[in-house]
Amino acid sequence: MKLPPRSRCSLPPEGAQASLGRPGARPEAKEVIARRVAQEFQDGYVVNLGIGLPTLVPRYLPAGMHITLQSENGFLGLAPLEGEPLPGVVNAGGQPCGLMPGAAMFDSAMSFALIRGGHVDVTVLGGLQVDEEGNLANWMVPGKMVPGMGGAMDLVTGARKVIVAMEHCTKEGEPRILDRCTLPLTAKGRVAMVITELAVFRITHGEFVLIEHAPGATVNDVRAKTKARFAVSDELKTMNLG
Amino acid sequence: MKLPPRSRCSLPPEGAQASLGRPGARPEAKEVIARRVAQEFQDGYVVNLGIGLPTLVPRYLPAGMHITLQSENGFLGLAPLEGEPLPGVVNAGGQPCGLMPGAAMFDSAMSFALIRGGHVDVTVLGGLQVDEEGNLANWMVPGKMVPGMGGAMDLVTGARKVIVAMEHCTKEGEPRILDRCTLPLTAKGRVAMVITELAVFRITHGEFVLIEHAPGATVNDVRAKTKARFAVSDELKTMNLG
Amino acid sequence: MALDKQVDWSDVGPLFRDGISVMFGGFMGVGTPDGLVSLLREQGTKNLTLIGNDTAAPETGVGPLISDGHVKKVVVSHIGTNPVTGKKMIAGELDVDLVPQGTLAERIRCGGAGLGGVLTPTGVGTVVEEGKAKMVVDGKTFLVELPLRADVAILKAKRADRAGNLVYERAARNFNPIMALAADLVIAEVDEIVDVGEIDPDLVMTPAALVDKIVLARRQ
Amino acid sequence: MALDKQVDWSDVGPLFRDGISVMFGGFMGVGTPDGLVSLLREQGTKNLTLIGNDTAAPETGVGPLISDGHVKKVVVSHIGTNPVTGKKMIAGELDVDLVPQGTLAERIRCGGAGLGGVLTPTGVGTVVEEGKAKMVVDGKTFLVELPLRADVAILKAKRADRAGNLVYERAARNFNPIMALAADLVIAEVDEIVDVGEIDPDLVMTPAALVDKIVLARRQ
Repeated sequence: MKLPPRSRCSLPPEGAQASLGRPGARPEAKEVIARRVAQEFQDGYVVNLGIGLPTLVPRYLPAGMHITLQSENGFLGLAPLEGEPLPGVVNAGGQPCGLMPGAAMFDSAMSFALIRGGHVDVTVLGGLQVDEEGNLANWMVPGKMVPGMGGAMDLVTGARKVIVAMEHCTKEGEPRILDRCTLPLTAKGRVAMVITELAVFRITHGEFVLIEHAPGATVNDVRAKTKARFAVSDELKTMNLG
Repeated sequence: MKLPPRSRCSLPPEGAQASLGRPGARPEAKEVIARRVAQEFQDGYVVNLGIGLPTLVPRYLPAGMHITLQSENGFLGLAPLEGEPLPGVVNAGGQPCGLMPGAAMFDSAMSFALIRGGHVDVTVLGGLQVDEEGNLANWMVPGKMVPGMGGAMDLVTGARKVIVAMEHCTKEGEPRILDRCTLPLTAKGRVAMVITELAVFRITHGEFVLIEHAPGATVNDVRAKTKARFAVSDELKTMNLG
Repeated sequence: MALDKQVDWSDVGPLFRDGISVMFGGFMGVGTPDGLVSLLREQGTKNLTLIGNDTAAPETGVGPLISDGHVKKVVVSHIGTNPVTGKKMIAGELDVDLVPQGTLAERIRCGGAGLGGVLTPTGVGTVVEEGKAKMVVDGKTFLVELPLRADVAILKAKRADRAGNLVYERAARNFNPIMALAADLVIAEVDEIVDVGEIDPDLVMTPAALVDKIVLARRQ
Repeated sequence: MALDKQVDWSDVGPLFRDGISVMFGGFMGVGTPDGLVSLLREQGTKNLTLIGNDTAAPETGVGPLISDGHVKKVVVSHIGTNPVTGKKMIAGELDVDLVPQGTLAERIRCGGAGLGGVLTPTGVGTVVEEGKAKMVVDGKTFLVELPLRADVAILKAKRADRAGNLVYERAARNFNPIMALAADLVIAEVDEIVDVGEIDPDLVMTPAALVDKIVLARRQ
């Protein structure tokens, strides 16, 4: 099977929503976020990563920690491409990738049985907006961008833990963490954590709680850039990015 | 894998309903029925046969006609056992069997996707009772026998054509073709044909029509042993068993 | 992936507690993990709810568990081949929930796939519809059948790698793959354990991510 | 089984009529039968309804069919990688029905498995729920999603035997196996055709009984 000229596909399925609104992102912000997300992973986790920033996370895992990446197009055991592309070995963006030893391939019904059935421990996705009820909007901007939800709605609905990894504000400086999402939702009340370069929030029992802030930042700095009500954890910490 | 001592299982899953009430069956009646059922098959058909009488049908197929037998425990391409039993190669009764070249194995969800989804052209099952609305009862006798429906309800509901192959009367001489089934139904209005040693009925658009009778029998003979109202086809024929 | 999920038989026993629900692979005992069934017997586990295709025969598949009184309830499509099941049911010693085979497969799949239920035409107009919601779609009536899950699934496979990828043999596959999705703890008894990477990814029938423990079948 | 389902490319053309609905395997074009897509283009088939995961890119997968105006409607989970789809949608030249990917898979599976629908939590509280029935099961809300079928399914497999048993390669499997269940006519484009009996029954991914025609992919 000859591979189609996939390099011309500039935006892979989840790429559209994940990368939207973040063209001017400073590399440091992305790195900070990815490093902090990595701390949420545990040995043996099955993880689905949205395209863009979330795919940076594995490089910050501690040595010896093994996770299994699920790819919604139908397999477990996604790995970086090494050597020549192999027929049919592509990620959910259609780009050539590798397979871990012990990988397993399956069809789309099984792929989403895994996703919807709680067999994915964590999904990390980009967001356009998150609100204090744990709602996420990341799949369309009416009148501007209607890429389709792809697998995002199933992932956010079905993964055991949903982490939104995004820059704190839009490139225009507008808060993305709101009292109420204004964009069409991807799923209702499913976000467990929001990790930005400025702050880490946990959402439990419908309560939005600030648990960490960036080194050098204050709670007031976070408030100034956040349009959601949030509680401050008794154990508020500074993000450890070492 | 060592095969469990399956020879002690006297009644395979569909066996209970298929063989019930027919212990005194004359071998000729069974042969007549099986021969007549075979005439309903076409080259390339996918067929699921209930245990008992229906399994005799393939031996009466014309030379050169190929059908594929579906086995509800998870494969297409059931064949008679030749040589030693092979691990895991068993029919729906748990008995060792063979595989046709080109056989395909799958799980139970797929097996019933095929059955329920209309991918089985014909199913042939035994019956306890059939009524003039095309209802079939063949899975339990309250207070006497509750074997469970196994795959019978799905088969009768989902196969494209349902043929009931049974002796015309019970061993006590009671009609089995009734105006209304008195036993719990297997499925409602799904029987397309009833083939007995005495008569062949077709059920179309809710009409029960006698289309053939046994050589030497008359329509009145059929009426005497049938408790359902039926029309007589304009093209009434004598069963051709040559 | 790098985790080695093989455990000793002695590690498995403590995972079985009285009163648990157990999904078991197999069809007339073929594809049933005989060693795990024996273990449940040997350690005298009580009040089990068994979910699977059939109760096989008194000395086949899960039959011995029923004969010896370890089971309070079965959810199956067929009991006709095991007279002990019928006797215990009539004597009021065993609760029997009969489910059409295709519906049983779909309910287990729903339980494992995060689905709230499925609409099936099977059972409409029969006793199976009693107490169930119905829906009409395009003029056709369907029953709403609800998900099934279990505390533990016990599976039988031909081969596993150490991470838990499973390959089944012939018709011994049957209910095993869908049960791997639908239980909180999934234990597979296998005839052969190979190193990770020895099973071609295209040939894996149950992915390792679904399997918690693997145990090597005892030679019989 | 003994039927040889291999046909020539010239036999396939007449099977495609204007206005038909076509399910196509593939994910971003991987697993899409490029030869069958080209054939639909070459013979100028019009007013197609395409059902599949995505519209790939303008020159990949089913993209060219959209670019060249053969399509009146798509039912897909994603169009973001093909700007032509978006443009035609905005211009009112193309009807786009967006379905969450897991829901799309289940709807196709329902269509092929004789199920009247499925209850999924995906889309609850979003625009996806508009116009759909809801059911509450165990306190949780689900959408009732209905079956999808097509007139024709076009599949891509790595290998077939002459009877039509199919084997897919790696992630090129995706939607192909479930579409094989859900169309009135199923045509598979394959890289290799072998004799019946050469594929181990355990390794068959789509059974021959579901496949009507097989055609050998042209070397590119």
